Amino acid sequence: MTRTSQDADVAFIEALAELLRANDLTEVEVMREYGDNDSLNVRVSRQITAAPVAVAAPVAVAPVAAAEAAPAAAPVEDPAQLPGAVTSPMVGTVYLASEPGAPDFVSVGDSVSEGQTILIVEAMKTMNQIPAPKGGTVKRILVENGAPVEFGAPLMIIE
Amino acid sequence: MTRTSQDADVAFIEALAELLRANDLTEVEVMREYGDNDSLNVRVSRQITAAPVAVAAPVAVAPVAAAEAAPAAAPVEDPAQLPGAVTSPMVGTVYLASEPGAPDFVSVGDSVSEGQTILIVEAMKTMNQIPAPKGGTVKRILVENGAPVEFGAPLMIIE
Amino acid sequence: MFQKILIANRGEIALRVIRACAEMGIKSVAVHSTADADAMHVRLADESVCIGPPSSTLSYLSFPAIISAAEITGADAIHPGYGFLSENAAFVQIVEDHGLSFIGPTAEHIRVMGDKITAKETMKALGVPVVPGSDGGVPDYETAVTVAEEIGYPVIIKATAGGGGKGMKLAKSPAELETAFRTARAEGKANFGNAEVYIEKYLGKPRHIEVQVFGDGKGHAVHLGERDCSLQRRHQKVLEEAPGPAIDAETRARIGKTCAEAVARINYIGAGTIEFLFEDGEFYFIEMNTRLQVEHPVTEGIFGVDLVREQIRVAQGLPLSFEQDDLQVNGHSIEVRINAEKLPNFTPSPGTIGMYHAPGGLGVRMDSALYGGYSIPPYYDSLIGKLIVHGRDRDEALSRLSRALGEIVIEGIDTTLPLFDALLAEEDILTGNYDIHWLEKWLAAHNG
Amino acid sequence: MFQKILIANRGEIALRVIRACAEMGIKSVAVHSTADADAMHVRLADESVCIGPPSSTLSYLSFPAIISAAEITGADAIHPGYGFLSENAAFVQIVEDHGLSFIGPTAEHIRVMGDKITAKETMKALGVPVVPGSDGGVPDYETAVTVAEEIGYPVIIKATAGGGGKGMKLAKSPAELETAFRTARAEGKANFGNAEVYIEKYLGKPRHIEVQVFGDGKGHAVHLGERDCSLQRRHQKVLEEAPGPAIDAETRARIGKTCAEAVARINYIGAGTIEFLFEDGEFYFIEMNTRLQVEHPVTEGIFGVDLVREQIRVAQGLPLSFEQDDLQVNGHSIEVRINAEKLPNFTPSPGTIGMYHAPGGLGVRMDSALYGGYSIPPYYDSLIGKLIVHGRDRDEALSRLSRALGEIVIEGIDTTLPLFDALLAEEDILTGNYDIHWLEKWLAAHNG
Repeated sequence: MTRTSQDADVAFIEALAELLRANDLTEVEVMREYGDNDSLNVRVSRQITAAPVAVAAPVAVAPVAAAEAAPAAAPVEDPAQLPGAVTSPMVGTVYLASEPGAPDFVSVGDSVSEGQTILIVEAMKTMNQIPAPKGGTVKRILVENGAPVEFGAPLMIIE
Repeated sequence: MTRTSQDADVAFIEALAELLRANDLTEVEVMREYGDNDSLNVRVSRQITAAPVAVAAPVAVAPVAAAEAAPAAAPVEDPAQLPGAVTSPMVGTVYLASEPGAPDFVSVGDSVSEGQTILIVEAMKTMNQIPAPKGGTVKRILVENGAPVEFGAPLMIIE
Repeated sequence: MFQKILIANRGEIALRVIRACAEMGIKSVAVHSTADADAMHVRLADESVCIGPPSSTLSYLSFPAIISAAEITGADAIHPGYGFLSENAAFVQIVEDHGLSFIGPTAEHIRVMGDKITAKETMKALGVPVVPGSDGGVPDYETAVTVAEEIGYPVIIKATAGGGGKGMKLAKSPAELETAFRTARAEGKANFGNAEVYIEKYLGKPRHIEVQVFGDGKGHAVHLGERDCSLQRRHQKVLEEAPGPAIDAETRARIGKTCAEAVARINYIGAGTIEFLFEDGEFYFIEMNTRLQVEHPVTEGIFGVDLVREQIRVAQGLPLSFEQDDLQVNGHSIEVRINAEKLPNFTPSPGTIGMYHAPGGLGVRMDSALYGGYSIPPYYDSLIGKLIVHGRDRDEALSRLSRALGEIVIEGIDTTLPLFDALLAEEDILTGNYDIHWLEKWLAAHNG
Repeated sequence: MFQKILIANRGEIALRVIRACAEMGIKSVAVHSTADADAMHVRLADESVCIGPPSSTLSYLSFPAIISAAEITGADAIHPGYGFLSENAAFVQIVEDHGLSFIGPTAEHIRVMGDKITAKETMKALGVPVVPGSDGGVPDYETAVTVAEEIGYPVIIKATAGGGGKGMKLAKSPAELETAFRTARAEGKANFGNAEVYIEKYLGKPRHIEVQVFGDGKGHAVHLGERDCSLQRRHQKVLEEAPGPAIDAETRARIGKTCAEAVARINYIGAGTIEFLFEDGEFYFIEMNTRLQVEHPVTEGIFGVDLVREQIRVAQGLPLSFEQDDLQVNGHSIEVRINAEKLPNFTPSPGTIGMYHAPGGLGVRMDSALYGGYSIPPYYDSLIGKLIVHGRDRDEALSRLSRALGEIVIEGIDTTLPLFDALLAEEDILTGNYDIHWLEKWLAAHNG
């Protein structure tokens, strides 16, 4: 490993910094191994001041997508904050179909209408049908069949 | 590890600092291993102030004087911080004269020369003569005869 | 044996139970509303589940939310803390119907003690002293004379249909009885259309003394002495101590034995508190709380035992870890309740804590879910901490309380801490000379 | 009676003494260097005096600075804490010459116990067991055989002029004695020019057991049992507990009585600790500390008394507030020392504290001068806090320690806290099976 790699490092960190600024992030942490005895750990953070910062919700989608592509990057996605998120109105267990073997209520890509049952949350042996809060297309299903969910947990993205 | 690599390190850190400033960051942390016994950990941080406020030190004297005139006002004067302050080198009791009835060593307005006794601090029955640290004029005497003083307490202002 | 306990509560009592679980090697599950996502009990539990929005009805009081949380986390048992669902018989039934253990008494015991009249009848039948009275209407003055003689003066004559102080007349001596009897009847008739009255022993300056009992559910029970909780404001306890300044060892043994035997006879399981008014050496049953009390730490202080650990033990069918003879009073303990309230009117004062600094050193225990930077949500009880001190005797405990109060820092909100500094300057507090009216009178005199 | 006490110390022990003063209604004066202007002891004392620059020599160790501070504040007495001037006979003399009281033993007792040889001779004469040995040079092998028989094997032969392990030979049995004796003589001759050797009992795996004594200066003294402080790193205690896992009630009573009688006979006044090596049921005197120990809280934990309060009492000529029979062991206490040090090398780690959160709840005591935002100066000892837990038995205390460790938050610096989590995973620690070499060996094995 040569010292000249420092230039590469600086360029790398600079890229991260620009990425931060451009995306209005607060922190990026990178742990990079280039091979034996050759590794780089970087944490870049940025204080977002109280100064008026126009943060339109849709803009946030871009860095989130980026974060998915590079799982090592820092800020964890919170799908509950995404537009179109349907969150669980209760704590319980999710069922995507009305009974074992039956087809799922909805699949990604389906069009749904407002009030249509999209899944079931079971709480205290009661099957609670969860309706779509609005019509749209199922973009993502964020829970697996049989998974436990908390109150407020994101279930689906319908846009 | 050679000394010459320090230049590289400094350049590297300087680059980080510029990067911080250019990108309005608050902190960069780098842990870099270049191989056996060759590693570099750097954390560069930068405080982002609320708004640019020009505070020149001498300006602070004016509000202090104002504070004296209006005792209810906030920042308490610390005479030990004034230029020309002579502070107590020990905890003890101050005597302004060599014995009761004798004239005071110095009075406000007197010219004193470096090393001249300006007062006594008694500690454990020992009379410690305190010399003027430099020549000048006695501007203020900040302690009363017989008063207890802490280490570092301001005794006089000699300018 | 329990592997995992869900705590259906929040704040300092949730923390209290989590601590006992941790010391017993049992995993803990915190449940929380969205308003409590950053709460200390969430941070310190092994797992946490968000169970609903801020409203208690939809979170900490929601049966389905709590049962579901227990089911999805695989908890074996639920500890209810105090308040919320701790004395809800229907909840206990549902917990058990779902194959989970409830850490507390049976639904039946909660039901019996939750009804004041049934509770009093049950306790009386079990030999626990109740306020002596006519046991129903007194038809005429002659009967009133007989009943009053039996009870002993002073007595109070109350309209059966009465309330709010109307139709209540005091007779301090036989000479006052006739006037009191006839006036109470007249007021009852005039105000409630019913002249029937009953007679009870009148208590002028009682203390609130409560006896801690513990049953194993198998006919065995012990008592852990008493607490004096007379210092109350609007029926809210403010400062509690054990042992009671007015109770001697013989009295403690006597009432303790009565209470332990009573709960043993009904196979009571877990912690319970039998509350009494106490005057002139006699106890008069008020009610029984079938749960852990807020002020349980003063009892822990003088007996050196962990009451939550015992609750968990007996809920698993284990015996108590001590016998009556193991329980010897050791010194004196005092608890003060620190509320997020602004004096002098005790106005709720939620908000964000700046610095929080707990008192330390010998004989000082702090039970609090506060931490620096924590935001106290406005939705729940204002109790934010309990300072409990222990000393070899009451004077040492009082000195320690005063010293520890001087160390606490809770920045950013108003608290009831200054009240305790003021109380510790009162001769009556220093000598233990107070009754259930003392604090209200003192507050009226000092806030007027 | 003392009206005002100056505490010639800093950190948690200064706070400890300030707390005792506050509880006794005595005013406290903190002294501090310029580096400690923001320290907790300065904040909590009734008055404070800056006595010098950061260097201890010019502040906490300066006789004139401390005496002057006492004089200008009108203090009656000086409490030295531990370390600094606490065992300085000359300082005690000067305190008394200035008409002030020293809260501790007399200059003479400090002097006697400060010299290892005089201390050992004094203790031996007072009936305290010391390491048996030849009491001087052993001229020839025949004498060595006799002496070794008397002492009992194993024995160690040491060159009188030796040091650093040279000229030290172990004989585990009579068969090994001759070789050991001759080799030690030869090494003594070769290395130090002196062949003379002496013989002592060899202790292979001793524990460090110390007995807490308290004298009233009038020929009366009590003991407060023992502490096991065997877990040491470079002769620094790391974890202490009471009672000692290897000491039973009978052994405690026996060595305690011996120690109390010894200090009573010399009219010892105040707190003292007699340190022993303990092996195979026998005690061997090491030294006596004529002051409060860092680890005194574990003794306070099991006896429920305030040792600083007693120090202040006897310094005023009052009797102790308890008799020997009042002192019954109650449960088990463990203390861990939290140092501002970075593991694994225990590198000092001064700096600014971010958040500080103390553990709370039942049976947990925190003695610390930390607070959120405090800057630990680099000039002094690295001890920043002591966590002391109490339980009904050793297992309960260990569980509580583990639980409490999980609650402490000390941000901004490195501490020795992770060490204790690791120790609590060790079977030997859980069973109390350790000696004075255990921790060093464990650290070597885990840091290698």
